[in-house]
Amino acid sequence: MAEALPFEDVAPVERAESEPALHVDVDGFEGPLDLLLELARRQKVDLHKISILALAEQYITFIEEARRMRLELAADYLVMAAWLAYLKSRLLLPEPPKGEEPSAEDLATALALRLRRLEAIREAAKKLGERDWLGREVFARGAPEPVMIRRDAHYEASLYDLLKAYARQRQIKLNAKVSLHKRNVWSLVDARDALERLVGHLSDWTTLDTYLMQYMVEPSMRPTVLASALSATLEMVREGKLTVRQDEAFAPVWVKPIRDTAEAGA
Amino acid sequence: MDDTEDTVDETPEVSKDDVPSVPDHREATRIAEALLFASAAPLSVDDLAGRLPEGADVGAILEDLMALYADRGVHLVRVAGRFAFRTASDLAFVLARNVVEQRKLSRAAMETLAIVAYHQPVTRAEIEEIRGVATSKGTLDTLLETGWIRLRGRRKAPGRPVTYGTTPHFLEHFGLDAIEDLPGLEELKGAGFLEGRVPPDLSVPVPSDDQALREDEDPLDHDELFQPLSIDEGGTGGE
Amino acid sequence: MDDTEDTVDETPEVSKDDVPSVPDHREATRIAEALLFASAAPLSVDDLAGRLPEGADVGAILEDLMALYADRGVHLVRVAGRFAFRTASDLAFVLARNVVEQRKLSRAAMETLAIVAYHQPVTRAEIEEIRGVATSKGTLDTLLETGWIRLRGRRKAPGRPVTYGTTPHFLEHFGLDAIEDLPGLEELKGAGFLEGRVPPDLSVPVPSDDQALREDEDPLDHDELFQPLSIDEGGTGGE
Repeated sequence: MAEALPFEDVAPVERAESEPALHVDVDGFEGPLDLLLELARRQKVDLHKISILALAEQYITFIEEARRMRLELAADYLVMAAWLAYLKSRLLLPEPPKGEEPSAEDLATALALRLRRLEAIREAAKKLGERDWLGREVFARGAPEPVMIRRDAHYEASLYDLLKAYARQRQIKLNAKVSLHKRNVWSLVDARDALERLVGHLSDWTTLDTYLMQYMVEPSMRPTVLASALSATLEMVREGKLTVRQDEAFAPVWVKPIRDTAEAGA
Repeated sequence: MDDTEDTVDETPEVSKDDVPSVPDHREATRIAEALLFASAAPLSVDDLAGRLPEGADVGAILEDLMALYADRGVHLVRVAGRFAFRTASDLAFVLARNVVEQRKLSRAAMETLAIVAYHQPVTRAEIEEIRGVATSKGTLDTLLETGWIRLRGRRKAPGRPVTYGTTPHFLEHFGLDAIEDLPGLEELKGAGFLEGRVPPDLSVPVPSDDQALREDEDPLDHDELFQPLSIDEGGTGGE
Repeated sequence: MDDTEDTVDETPEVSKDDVPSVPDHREATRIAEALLFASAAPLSVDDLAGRLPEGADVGAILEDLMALYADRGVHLVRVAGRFAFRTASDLAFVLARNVVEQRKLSRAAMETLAIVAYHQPVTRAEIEEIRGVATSKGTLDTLLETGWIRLRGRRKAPGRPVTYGTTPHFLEHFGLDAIEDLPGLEELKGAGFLEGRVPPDLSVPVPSDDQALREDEDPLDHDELFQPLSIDEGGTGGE
């Protein structure tokens, strides 16, 4: 599209006063058809009675003027100019006998129709634009009250989820216990050594507990000492080195070494 | 229910039975009024029927409400085949003052919108043919963005160009009940300006914003439906 | 609006004075109606006075409009000293729709629920001790919302912390006949929920969801029973 014209500032008054004076400025037009429509309006006649010949001449003059002023013109303006020049020559020359091509009159009529159609849709656009627009002349409720969605939350959870969650908690505790407490352990090896030392001195029944007292000074050692000692004792019984006796549940455990094979069977 | 009531006046013996339904009509009218007032968007008869008490005569209720509000500051109007409360248009002079800034459509956009409205379904090439100038992509994008026009489908023609049409939102915005209510439509039709685009055998020389595609339209491709703004028809290029 | 006029006509001595202003009053009422309808926020008397024709009696106009809409689906109401149209409160139901939403409990909520179930009656501090992490108020609120846990009472201990327990609804949801049916640690291990050895001192207290308070529980204060969600135990602070 063309730039603003250099003489635009020079003669603004003239332009306003004498409308027909052709103002060469393509900027204001929406393409060649729009320009043609504007030129046709300047003929101040009904579009039905428009002289296409005169219009073509005016258009060509306009374009020539614009080119003389070295305005950059979009190609479609030039294409239209060339086509109008062709139409003009056809209209001026005597019409050849009916051929394949449409006659010059038909072409002119088609152009006039196109102009009228553009004019008509312009008129429609204007009417549309003049209607009451929502938000411009006419208004909807400014504070619409939305449909309140009452959300009844329905929670989903299965017993499996519940148990898993609980187990997860407890498992953490479980693992934590193992790592936190360093347990004092009287190992089976310790127990075996201690028992063998004991058996070496023994000749008759004696309570295991009495002997083990020395290893249970620390109260926390009591369960592990008793457990390991009992295991070691049973191990030695199995090996035939010891015999064990307990009179009733929770009563003291008595041990006695076996010196010969005859007693071992008893 | 109220149908019955109206006819009822002529047949008194039935009307006794219907007496209890009178407050129902009143109540249904109140509910319809509340629903229409509460909604910014127009409501269809079906919308209303679904929310009103069983058997309510939606048509009669709407007529009552329209009459009730006829000379008030707020009117019940039909737009896009639906119903909505709108401020009376003669009060625009007071209300327009609080319009912050109405986006103005350029002349090109307004013309393009008119062409889409009156000639729909219409392709970009057809719009350009009527205006005699290339249509910039921005113009169509602007119109798509307003929500007033939409991509309808693709013309069954070489190049399968996209066809454009208007939306219910367009009707709502311009206060039209149906596309046939476009101003000056008869004149355009009478002058034959709406013909001659589509092949004569298919031509229906009236605009149609019907959701259904015409015989000469194909549906859009799947992804076009979800990204309408990003579509490039590979068209004629900008101005 | 016509109602208003009628009332005016009944008082002739005033009506004479008002005769020239009657059409103005009508028009001003229409304008006020439209302004109130179109406004996004409630309007004050001053707001309206600034937009209505000079000399309009805003107070009278508002009274007229209020009376006009009094038994309609929409009311003109005063909110915070301003005026706005609102759906009649008795029709609130037409604007409401119930939606059932499926939600999943967060892991934290699920764990908290499990601890409440197994260790009830349990205080928030105890839950936190077992979980080894602070419990957010939101988690307990969510659980209260599910209807699966409830506030039982207050522990007879310094600070009188609230005790939580499960509800019959909890049993119902999880398909338990009684709270004692919750599997113990050995059973959990058997079912593969727990791995490794379960030390004997890691036991589960026998949960009780008995309605009756335990000896170490006090009843809740009267108002807590009705606003369980708003209770703040003044607890350990959220996560």
